[in-house]
Amino acid sequence: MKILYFAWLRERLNRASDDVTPPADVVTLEDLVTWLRANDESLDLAMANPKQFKISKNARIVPWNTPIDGAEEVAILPPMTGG
Amino acid sequence: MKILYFAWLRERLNRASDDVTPPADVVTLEDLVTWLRANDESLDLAMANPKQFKISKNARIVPWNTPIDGAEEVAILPPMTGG
Amino acid sequence: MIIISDAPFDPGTLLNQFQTNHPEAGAAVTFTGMVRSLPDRPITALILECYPDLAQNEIAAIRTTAIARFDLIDAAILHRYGRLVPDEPIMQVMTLAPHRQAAFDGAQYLMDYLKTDAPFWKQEEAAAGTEWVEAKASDDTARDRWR
Amino acid sequence: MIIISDAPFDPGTLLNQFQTNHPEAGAAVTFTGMVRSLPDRPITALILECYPDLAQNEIAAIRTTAIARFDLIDAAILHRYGRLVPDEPIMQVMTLAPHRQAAFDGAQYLMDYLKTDAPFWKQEEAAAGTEWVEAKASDDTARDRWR
Repeated sequence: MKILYFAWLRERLNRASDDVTPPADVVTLEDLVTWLRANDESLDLAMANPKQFKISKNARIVPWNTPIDGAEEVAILPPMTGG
Repeated sequence: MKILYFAWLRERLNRASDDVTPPADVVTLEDLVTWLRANDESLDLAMANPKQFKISKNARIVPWNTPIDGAEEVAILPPMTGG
Repeated sequence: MIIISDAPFDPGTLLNQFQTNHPEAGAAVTFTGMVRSLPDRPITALILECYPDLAQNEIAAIRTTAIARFDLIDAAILHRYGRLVPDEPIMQVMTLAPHRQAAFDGAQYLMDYLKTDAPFWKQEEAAAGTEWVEAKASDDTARDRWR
Repeated sequence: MIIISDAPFDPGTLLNQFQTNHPEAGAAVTFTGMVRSLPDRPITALILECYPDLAQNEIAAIRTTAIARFDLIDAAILHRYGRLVPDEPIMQVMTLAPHRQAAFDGAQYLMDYLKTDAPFWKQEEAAAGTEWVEAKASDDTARDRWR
């Protein structure tokens, strides 16, 4: 599964993406982020205020409790500033 | 003094303007319209619902109780439908 | 800029002229009004009557108030009169502001006041004849929300 | 029409293409967002990062909802990414409706949702360096008024 990082999150991590294979007990996107943070101190620090992020699955924004369900691409999205 | 009529009021009266010299006791624009209506049955009928009209003095919309005070051009304005 | 004219205008050209060279502006809102003709009630033209001197004065006053009230960087109004055919632009209002809400509010304010206080009168020309467009009470309501 | 692109665009040309050939439309509202640079805090550029696949999908969803909610005849959104200099247009939203209030409401709705739900991130480039623009709580408030 591909994890994408954008904007200042990408800069803080010094990379735009990861390829990961989460264990079977990681069921929802929220579980996935918890698992990613447990394995990566910089991500854990950068996401100290997790409520501000949105999450997308296969290029659609979805609720955090959405099942991963074979997602190919998950993105962690800092607050957006377009428009 | 020139009195201008617009839109359906102009059509009903079959003219776009009048030149009038009101008597001295005609002080405000409201007095002026009362005097004009008293002297013109078609205008009186057309203005049966006077509240719907606006009035202008020297090309500025003003309240009905504005003194005539040597106005050169007064216009009686049916409800506007621009924009 | 205020233009009261019987000549056609190009909405896009007007917009581009209006919004260039203002690096302090972050937002521009443009309203364009067009001649409608519906399939079940087609018209051949819209004929607009105008009192040009009064239009110029009232629109200038509305514009000055809108600029002060919403801190606009600029505002422009163009309104046509004469005979216009379906799909032709009738008028355009444009506002320029630092941020979007002021630009939107300023444009709506200008439109709401123009509808009730700018001396234009529309006549619809159809196969059956020509009829004056009636003023809408909802236009007074829209204007009164700014009081 | 939805365009997500790093190419410059011409606001007026876009407006003219959008509003032609719709005789049932009486009102068009256009919002244009531009790169600001203030005298007391000048920037040399605005750099926009984007997640294009997500932008396309989310903007399409917002557009469909806006058309249904406000009975719009059409709606179009163009958003740029990449490096833009002061005064350049960043994005444009256009709505077409029978009457003015729906066109205004539709454009404001689209803008409010784009601000919070479209995956773009701005960076200001100035003499002192480059900084990410912070999201504004007021943008969430503006969006939430439509709920």
